[in-house]
Amino acid sequence: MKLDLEQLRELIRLLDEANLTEIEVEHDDDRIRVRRDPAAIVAAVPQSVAPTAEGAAAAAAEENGSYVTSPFVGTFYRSPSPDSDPFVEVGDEIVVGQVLCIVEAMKLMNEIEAETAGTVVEVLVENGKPVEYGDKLFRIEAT
Amino acid sequence: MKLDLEQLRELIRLLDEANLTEIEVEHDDDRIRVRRDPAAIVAAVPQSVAPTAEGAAAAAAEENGSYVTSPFVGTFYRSPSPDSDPFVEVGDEIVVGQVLCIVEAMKLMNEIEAETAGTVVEVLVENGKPVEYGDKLFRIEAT
Amino acid sequence: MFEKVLIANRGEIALRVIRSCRERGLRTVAVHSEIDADALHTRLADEAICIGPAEAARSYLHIPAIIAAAEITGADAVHPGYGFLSENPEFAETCAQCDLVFIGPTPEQMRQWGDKVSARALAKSLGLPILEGTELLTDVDDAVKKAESLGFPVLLKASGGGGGKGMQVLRSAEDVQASFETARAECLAAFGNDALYFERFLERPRHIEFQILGDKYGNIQVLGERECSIQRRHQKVLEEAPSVALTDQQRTDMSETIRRAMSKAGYLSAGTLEFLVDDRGELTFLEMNPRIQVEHPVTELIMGVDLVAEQIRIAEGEALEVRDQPLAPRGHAIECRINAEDPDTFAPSPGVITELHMAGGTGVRIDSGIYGGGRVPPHYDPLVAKIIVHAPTRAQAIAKMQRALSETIIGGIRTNIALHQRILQHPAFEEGRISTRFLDDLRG
Amino acid sequence: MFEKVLIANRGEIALRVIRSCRERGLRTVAVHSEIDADALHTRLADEAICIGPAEAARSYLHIPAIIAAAEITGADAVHPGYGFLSENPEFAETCAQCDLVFIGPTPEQMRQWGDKVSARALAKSLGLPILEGTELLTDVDDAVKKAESLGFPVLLKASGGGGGKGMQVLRSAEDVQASFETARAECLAAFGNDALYFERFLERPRHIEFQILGDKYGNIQVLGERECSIQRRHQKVLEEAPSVALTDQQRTDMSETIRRAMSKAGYLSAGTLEFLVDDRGELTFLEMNPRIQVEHPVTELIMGVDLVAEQIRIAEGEALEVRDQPLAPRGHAIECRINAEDPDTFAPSPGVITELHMAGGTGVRIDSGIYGGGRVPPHYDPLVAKIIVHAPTRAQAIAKMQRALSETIIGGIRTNIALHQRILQHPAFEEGRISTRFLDDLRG
Repeated sequence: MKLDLEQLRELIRLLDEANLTEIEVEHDDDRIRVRRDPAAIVAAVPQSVAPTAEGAAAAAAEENGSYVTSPFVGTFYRSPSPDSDPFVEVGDEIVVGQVLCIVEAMKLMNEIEAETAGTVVEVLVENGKPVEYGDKLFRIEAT
Repeated sequence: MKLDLEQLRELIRLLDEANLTEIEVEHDDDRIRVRRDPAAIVAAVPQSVAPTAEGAAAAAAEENGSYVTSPFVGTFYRSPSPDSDPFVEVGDEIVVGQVLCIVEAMKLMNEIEAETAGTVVEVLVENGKPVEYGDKLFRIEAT
Repeated sequence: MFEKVLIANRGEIALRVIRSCRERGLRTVAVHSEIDADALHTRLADEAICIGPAEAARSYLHIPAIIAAAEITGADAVHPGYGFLSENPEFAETCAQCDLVFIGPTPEQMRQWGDKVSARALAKSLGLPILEGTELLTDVDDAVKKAESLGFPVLLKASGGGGGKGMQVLRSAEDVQASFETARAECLAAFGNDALYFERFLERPRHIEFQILGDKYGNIQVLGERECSIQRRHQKVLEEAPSVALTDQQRTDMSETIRRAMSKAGYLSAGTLEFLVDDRGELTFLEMNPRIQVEHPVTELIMGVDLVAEQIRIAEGEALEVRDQPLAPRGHAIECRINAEDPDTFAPSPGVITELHMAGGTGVRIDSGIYGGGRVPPHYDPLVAKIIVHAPTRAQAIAKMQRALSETIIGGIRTNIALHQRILQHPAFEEGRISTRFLDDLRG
Repeated sequence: MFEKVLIANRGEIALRVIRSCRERGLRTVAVHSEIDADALHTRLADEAICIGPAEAARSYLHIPAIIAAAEITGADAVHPGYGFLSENPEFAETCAQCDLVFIGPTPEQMRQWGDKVSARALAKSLGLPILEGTELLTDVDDAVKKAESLGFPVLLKASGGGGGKGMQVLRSAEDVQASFETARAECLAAFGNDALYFERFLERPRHIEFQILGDKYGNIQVLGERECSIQRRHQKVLEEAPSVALTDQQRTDMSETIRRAMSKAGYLSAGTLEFLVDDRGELTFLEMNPRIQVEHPVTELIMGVDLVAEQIRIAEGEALEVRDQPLAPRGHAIECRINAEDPDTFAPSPGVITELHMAGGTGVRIDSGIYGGGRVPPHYDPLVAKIIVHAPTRAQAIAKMQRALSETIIGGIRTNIALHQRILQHPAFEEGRISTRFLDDLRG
């Protein structure tokens, strides 16, 4: 079975935004259902990301990965200087506040720090490449 | 599986507008269901068009009547001449081929005949008024 | 002055006519088929009458329904647009019988110019240069003899045809023998008329046409030419004005020749004289279109006239302004016809318009028949919009059209925008080296 | 010549700038907030960079993000549009420090003209007619004294204000005493600056502005005036050019006065000098806007210029064409600003555009920032499109605009089209009898 996580995430987002209890989509032999306990819906929760029950199971795969996104437009650097080692490599355990990379803008080297602890499981941008606001830089798995 | 999010959003919008708890659509091999906890729906839903008994009754009446529509653009006359009686009145039993009215176009008097038998339950256009192609002229109830 | 004009058409041209009516303070009546109940012309006219089902034969081509719509709405004039009933003399006659002013030429003029052989003879008698051609062909032997005396290659044409239908290039006596009878039978089936004739065939001609206006008092205005060589199967795709192929002297001379000829003919309303231009730059009369044309906006932009408003004024009995010398063109204009079609296969592409952004900004004019959220039905012409640009020079007009196409978003259907982009960036187009074979060469 | 221009704006003006760049063969970079990921400028530029979240303070107003976007895309110039950072001298300076050409005036000029009191003083020293006014007010007693010597009614204005914010009409010494301290506090809170002064208050003035262009070589072109009296809360709603209030002699004289003044000032790029016109037809300088204005298209249509292209040419170092006498206006142009707002309450009306048909046809120009199927976010200016018409006479332009509005379909949001229709059919508007109080009178 091929699981399209991005699509599933879209559905969960929609469930949240529209304050629904269930969305079910069937197409050919595929079927997706996202459900939530009605009691879990609070009155004013825009963009709540509190998946429960079945939703939680579906989103589970996602849940143990989170992304570090770029808070700046600029150029992405993995190391403090061309000759030095990268701040982090795939497989590294990281702690909150640890520097993960640099995003350079207007000649300023902005150090991007980890906001959660975990393991680096993916580096999503090549060294020296430009990044936009919100671009995903690293995937971190909670430990 | 290709997910049409825009369509899904339309459905949710509809769910909101009509103050519903569930919409399910099935077509060929596709099926979509959107559900919401009834308790989550608050009174303050603007422009709610909640279907009521009256609405349902009106729609039901539609079901067991059929319409004679105008096959021409022109002017609708209920009688062959200004001084004569109408071809038909509400309550009349009619037979197939019976002349119901005249639609005049380009100085030609086109007689409109009944295609089904039944009882005239409504005359929908006033004598002497213009009609378009497809305009409903009479409502006929099958007997 | 009219009070209310019925527009016997749909799509962009119906809206085009509504515009000129509204700016003159005239009320408008749209007629529409059932499937066009939410079409743009239906929504935007002051009144709209449903005249029949989707099939054009039972709605837009159905004369009694259109006349009846005029009767019940009290319209006093009818504008036929292009296509549909615009060149149908019976329709024009029926309008007259029903006290409706037909905004266009007289039925007699439509007949004179509608038949291609009689149109050629008339043009010749009026002093217009004619492409060498023959009388009607009586049989296959006569055809071979006439083809040989004209000189191969020859173009076999149907007297009652149009839009390139029924035309064939024949390069030898054998070709004539092989094709004549089949062509005659096809022609009879297609046009109810098997009259055929030959014209000299030009391998890579340009197609250039002159816009004219005539009033009830015998005044004729010639409003310059349009270059319409970019065609696919004799359907124009992209037009421009003026043509780079004409010198100022040629333009002036030909305008005066046409003015004299059409004054003699007493032509009424808007019309277009089509010419072929051979490789020596000689113009020869091809045919006359007694109606407003799809590509009329390029003329409007460079001449500063509103041709539909002029048609209405003329039909109301006003006289054209008589000028000592013809209007001079100002700048350069290009029109791209945007069709709902697959850009590669040219198959029609109807559908619902899910996304829409028409080009805007300086020097861009849009004449469109669609709207975002609306539907392109499969029953009619695939032309959904025209993008027309106006700039001081041809190079600037090309740059502007490229810019305009680049910002056009039409979602939900496929369009030929990519084809226009290929044309505009082609070096031969940029240099003005074009002929009616340009698109075949581009794709070949 | 530039190669790539970054546009530090969104909506219709971003697209407007893309158009002129593209016609000149320049590549374009759009910057956009997260919510504008599918906005028209994002989709239509050659490159698009997300610079921050929806809040303008963290995206379109965030200088480092915009500069960084220029760096990573290799843009060599920045066009700021109007609003946002267009009049921010720090932004212009930062661009210069980062080797980016800011397409606009110098930071010094932005400072000189941005502060209203210094702008008045400068204008006076350059020989422009000035509305009588006072120096800055030191305290309430000083204010009363200065108001009395100027003569009631007076207009209390904030030196650092804009868009009419912080302005008050005071009709007596008691008014001054009652309002001064509160006004000062509000002013400090709003603009971080509590400098206040008085101007003579005109009851029913017209608002007229002159468009200028200046190059690096001291040449100034004055491109006629625009009539901008139709305002709601000091926000322009509908503009036209030329103004019926000026005689040809006045226009010529004032153009020459402005040309001399701004040549002396050495003004660079596009700018607008705003004037009030009293009931005797006297013009007095109000303020200078050192940027392209929303209503620039009416000038473009009657003068036949592309003001954004001129801004780019000037920034590239080209010289303006020096003419013996100023360009003469051709015809009449009107612009209607279409806002996403409730036509009665003026509350913003964001949403998804479910249906869309923008007016087209002869003499209609659309500068729009929306598309069918797109979204109008609630975070920004409600201006979604401008409909601009051009016709030989003012009466024809009014008829054309009425026709254009009548065919405009914008579904899914509410717009102020009905308000424009009420303005255009008002007898006082038709006769040209308007003032900045017109809309209050209309609604009153």
